[in-house]
Amino acid sequence: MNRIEHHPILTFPEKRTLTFYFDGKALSGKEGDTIASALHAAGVRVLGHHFKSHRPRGFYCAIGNCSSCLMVVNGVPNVRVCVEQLEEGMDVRSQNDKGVLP
Amino acid sequence: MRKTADVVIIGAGISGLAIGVHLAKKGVKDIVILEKTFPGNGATGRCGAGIRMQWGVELNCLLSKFSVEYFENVNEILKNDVDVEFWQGGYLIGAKDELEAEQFRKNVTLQNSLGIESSYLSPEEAKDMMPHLDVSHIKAATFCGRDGHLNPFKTVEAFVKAAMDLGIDIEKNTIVTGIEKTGGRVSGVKTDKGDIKAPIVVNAAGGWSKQMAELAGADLPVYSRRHQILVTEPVEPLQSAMFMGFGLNIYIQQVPHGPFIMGRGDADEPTDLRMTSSWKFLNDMAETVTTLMPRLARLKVVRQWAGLYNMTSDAQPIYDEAPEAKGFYHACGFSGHGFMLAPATGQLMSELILGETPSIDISSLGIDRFKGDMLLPLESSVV
Amino acid sequence: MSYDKFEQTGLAGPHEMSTCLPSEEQRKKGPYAVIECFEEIPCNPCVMSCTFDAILPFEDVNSLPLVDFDKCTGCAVCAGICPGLAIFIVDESKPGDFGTLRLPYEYWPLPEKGQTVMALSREGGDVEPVEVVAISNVKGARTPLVTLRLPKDKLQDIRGFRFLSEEEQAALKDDTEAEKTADIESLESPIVCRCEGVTLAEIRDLIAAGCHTVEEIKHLSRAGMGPCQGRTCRQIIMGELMRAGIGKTEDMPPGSFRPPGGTVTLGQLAEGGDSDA
Amino acid sequence: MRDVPLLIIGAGPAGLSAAYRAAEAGCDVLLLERAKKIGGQLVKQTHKFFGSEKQFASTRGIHIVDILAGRTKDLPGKVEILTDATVLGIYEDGVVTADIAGTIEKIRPQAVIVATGAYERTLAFPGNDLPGVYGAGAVQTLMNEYGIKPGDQVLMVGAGNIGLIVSYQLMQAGVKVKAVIDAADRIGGYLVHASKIRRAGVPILVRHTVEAALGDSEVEQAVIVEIDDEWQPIKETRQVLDVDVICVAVGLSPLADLLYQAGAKSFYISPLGGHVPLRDQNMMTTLENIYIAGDVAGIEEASSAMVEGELAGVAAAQKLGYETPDTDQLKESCLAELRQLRAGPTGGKIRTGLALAGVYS
Repeated sequence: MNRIEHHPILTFPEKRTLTFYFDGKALSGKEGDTIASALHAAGVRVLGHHFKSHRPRGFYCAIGNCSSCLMVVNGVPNVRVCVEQLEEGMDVRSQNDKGVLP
Repeated sequence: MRKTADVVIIGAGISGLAIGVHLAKKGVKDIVILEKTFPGNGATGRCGAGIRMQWGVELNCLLSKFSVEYFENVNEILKNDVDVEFWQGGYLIGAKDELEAEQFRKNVTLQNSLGIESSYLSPEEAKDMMPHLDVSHIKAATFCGRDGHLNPFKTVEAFVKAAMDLGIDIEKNTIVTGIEKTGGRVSGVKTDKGDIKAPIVVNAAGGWSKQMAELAGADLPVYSRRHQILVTEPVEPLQSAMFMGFGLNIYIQQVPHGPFIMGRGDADEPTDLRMTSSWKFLNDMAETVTTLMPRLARLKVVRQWAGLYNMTSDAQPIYDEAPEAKGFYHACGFSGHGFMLAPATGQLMSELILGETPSIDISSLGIDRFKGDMLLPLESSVV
Repeated sequence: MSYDKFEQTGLAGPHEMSTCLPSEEQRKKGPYAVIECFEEIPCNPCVMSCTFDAILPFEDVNSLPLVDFDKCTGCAVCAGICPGLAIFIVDESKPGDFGTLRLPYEYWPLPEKGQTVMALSREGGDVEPVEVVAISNVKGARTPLVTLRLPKDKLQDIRGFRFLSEEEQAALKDDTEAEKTADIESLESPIVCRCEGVTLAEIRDLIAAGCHTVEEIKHLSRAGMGPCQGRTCRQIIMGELMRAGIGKTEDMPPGSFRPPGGTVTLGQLAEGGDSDA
Repeated sequence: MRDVPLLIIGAGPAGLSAAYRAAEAGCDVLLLERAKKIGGQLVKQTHKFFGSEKQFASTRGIHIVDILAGRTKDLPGKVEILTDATVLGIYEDGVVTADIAGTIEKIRPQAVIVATGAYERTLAFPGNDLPGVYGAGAVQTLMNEYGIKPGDQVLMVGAGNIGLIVSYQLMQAGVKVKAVIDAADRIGGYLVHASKIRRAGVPILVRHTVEAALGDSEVEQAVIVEIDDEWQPIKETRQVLDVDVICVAVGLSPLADLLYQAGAKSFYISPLGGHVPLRDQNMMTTLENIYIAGDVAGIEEASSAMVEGELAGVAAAQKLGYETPDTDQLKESCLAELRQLRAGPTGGKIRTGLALAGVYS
């Protein structure tokens, strides 16, 4: 777990735990997380592979600018997970191609 | 920049480049192409780069057939290995109503008579070919599997390479400021980078061809209209053929790289050389496409942009020498089809300039047709 | 160009320190503030905060703070508000070999009174174990201040502390000496356009081939055509053009920016298509 | 189609300040923010601000958001703030389209203030796309918004204010910072920040660059090297650091996409971070009634962004006919504040940039 438990300036109030699925495996995140932050908290940084270079992909900007964090969420490809809110039961999958339209 | 040339071509779009390459292949030396920005930055780099042989008038069928065959062998012809991404997935053209379906029957008969293997399809047959198409909106369709589309940037690159290999000078970032005449004949071109003496000047300036003609004191009955287009995020292959509808007012293709490119026409678009974008186009385009292809509703738009159609009143090109200035040739008024006609344009214009017998009879594409009642039958198969 | 050592290291040296310390006489009368702020930046909370007018009035917001040590009481209000955490309160007025240092501390956890910690130099180097004698625990804008009991001769050398219980943190140079031979040259070319997977080598080849604008490079490489619309690659490409000696001027074109400026689906657009303009 | 007098794009320090001043003059404001909460980058700023009282010096950025938002209430003009609202385009007919919580809306404002901020620049080095190579903003977002550590061991690339501050924040979150490096031959950020992280034992290496990120699927190591006067690596000085995060803090560029699309003239002005829209004394661009404020007008500190926002807010409201007897005086005092903030040696870069842009007197 990579969550900050104590901080000299900030407080992170306890939030509801949300269960979601990453490539079929159940993981837990917190209410208020984005998909990317929940994955990071669970130690997942490789979000997929680029469709052309096949190199591993993680996010770079975390605020929806760089489009480096595209994943398949509930069957929809090319979702920018750094700005997509985590929801209970979400099915999140690595994207290694250009994405197949549902 | 050189001071004299045998031929100066204004515009390094696909038409100007093709004309230059064809002239050079026929042995013309000292060709200069003047380009105000860089090759392909005008309508060429902004178009859908589709090519189809399914037309409603004979001449267009013949011109585009020439071009399809050319692009099928483009690397051999241009003697380089640039991959122009010619994707021959065919064009599926949908008829909106009975009237259009009736016209399509005639079109297919005409096309088949010219050796173009197109076929007339029922909506159900169209559905088999393109499952994500809601065929309740079409009455019939036609299809030709040799039609397709190219990557316009790569096509320009291939022509630029060929032009340079043939010794043609392409002057980028050069603005034509005047056209010199001596005794009714063109004698040179003035630019912001210097002047060039030349007995032959070709106007291949696309959207700006009327302005270039004016510099030569020539009247050119064309006008430019903005057309808009959009591209989506890439997705895995879904659609092989270009889908098009005239009454439906759409063309939409998925390029080999994955994105969908789509456009539509709008009679309200400005005609003042503007290449800006409008929010209305996004709305209208989205409504049109999601009605016809509901599955694409989830597709994200990445960019919209615009280019200029250089229009004539019969929607067919002008290939001719200007009566007001001998040696000044027009290759313009392509009305949205300049890209696909470019190989034919190169061939025919080089023949016209060199006084050879044209490979295709283009006597009806002269500029005189706009003066009398010699206008061609209007091509209705346009978006 | 060469800079002061301070500007390269961030470490105040004898030259800087000579400008912010009181006289021998003044040191004896009570605690005082040492303001280690040696760069003119637009910032003035310290001077505004001092109720004793002990920090000389500023000419403008960029002025350097100077302490009138005759007026300074060492009350530490300024130390708690300084955004730069650059103010330390030193007290060497008591008899004996020891004095105190109050320093701003914004890490978790705070130490406890009486705890022994390792005193650190300005460079973060260990000096010696010392005792925490007081803590002001204020969350919010104010910064907690921790008071350390120090030998008088080290009062101007110690500016931090760490917990003794923590593992020794390996110094930079101890890291992986043996691996200095990493074969950089054989690595794949850096990615310039993440969306389209375009490499630096491809960009440099295009520039060498005569593509001298962002737009031309975009046409031929697809760099900038992806969903991010050039937000990652554009600056690198412009940098490469400048490195190649091409785009030095202020009017270097940035290439096109196309709407829409965010991701939006065709479905959303169609829904919102009320042509009521 | 929604008609509004003044549309402000971006609810960061500049946009919120602009909304306050415009509404104070009696102008109704629609303020659109792309993120799910307002404040822009302030929501990640756990450090106390510099500047003077007027720019909330000594208050932490995270607390300034509330102050700025609070000020926009109960004013003669009404400020409506919508979050999750991304502006898609400013079109030639004056219509602005926005994706507001998933719905496309069209807005017809009489004036627009673009306060969209900046985006992070990046660096080209082998392995620069490996997961674990993050922008400094991303690291801040993870830590300070979501309470998540980006990794355990960090190499910070860039010793400007952002690099120094984020290094400090990493340590506050309990993350080890192995080193801060910068290719320049001096520390670019405020030296008080540098001293602060030096005290915590973090080396700052100027004239150093990152040569590569190593690792199979994520960052495992970073290769750094000293560079010579020609900015070429001195190979003997190569070091390999065991890190799992390479944090890139090499500066920001104005996020001016909307303005280019709308056709605003701009210049490439390196000291301001890249292409910057031209503007007049009132922060109006070359497009009638379209204003800018904050980092989109040139990269500076949040303190000047707030003052620029106020100036743009007053000026735009005035242009639309919302004026008070104090209006001209208020504009003057904003200009005076800006001059003050940029007067010192650290403002030199900004002054140079603004002079190139022809807007500083």
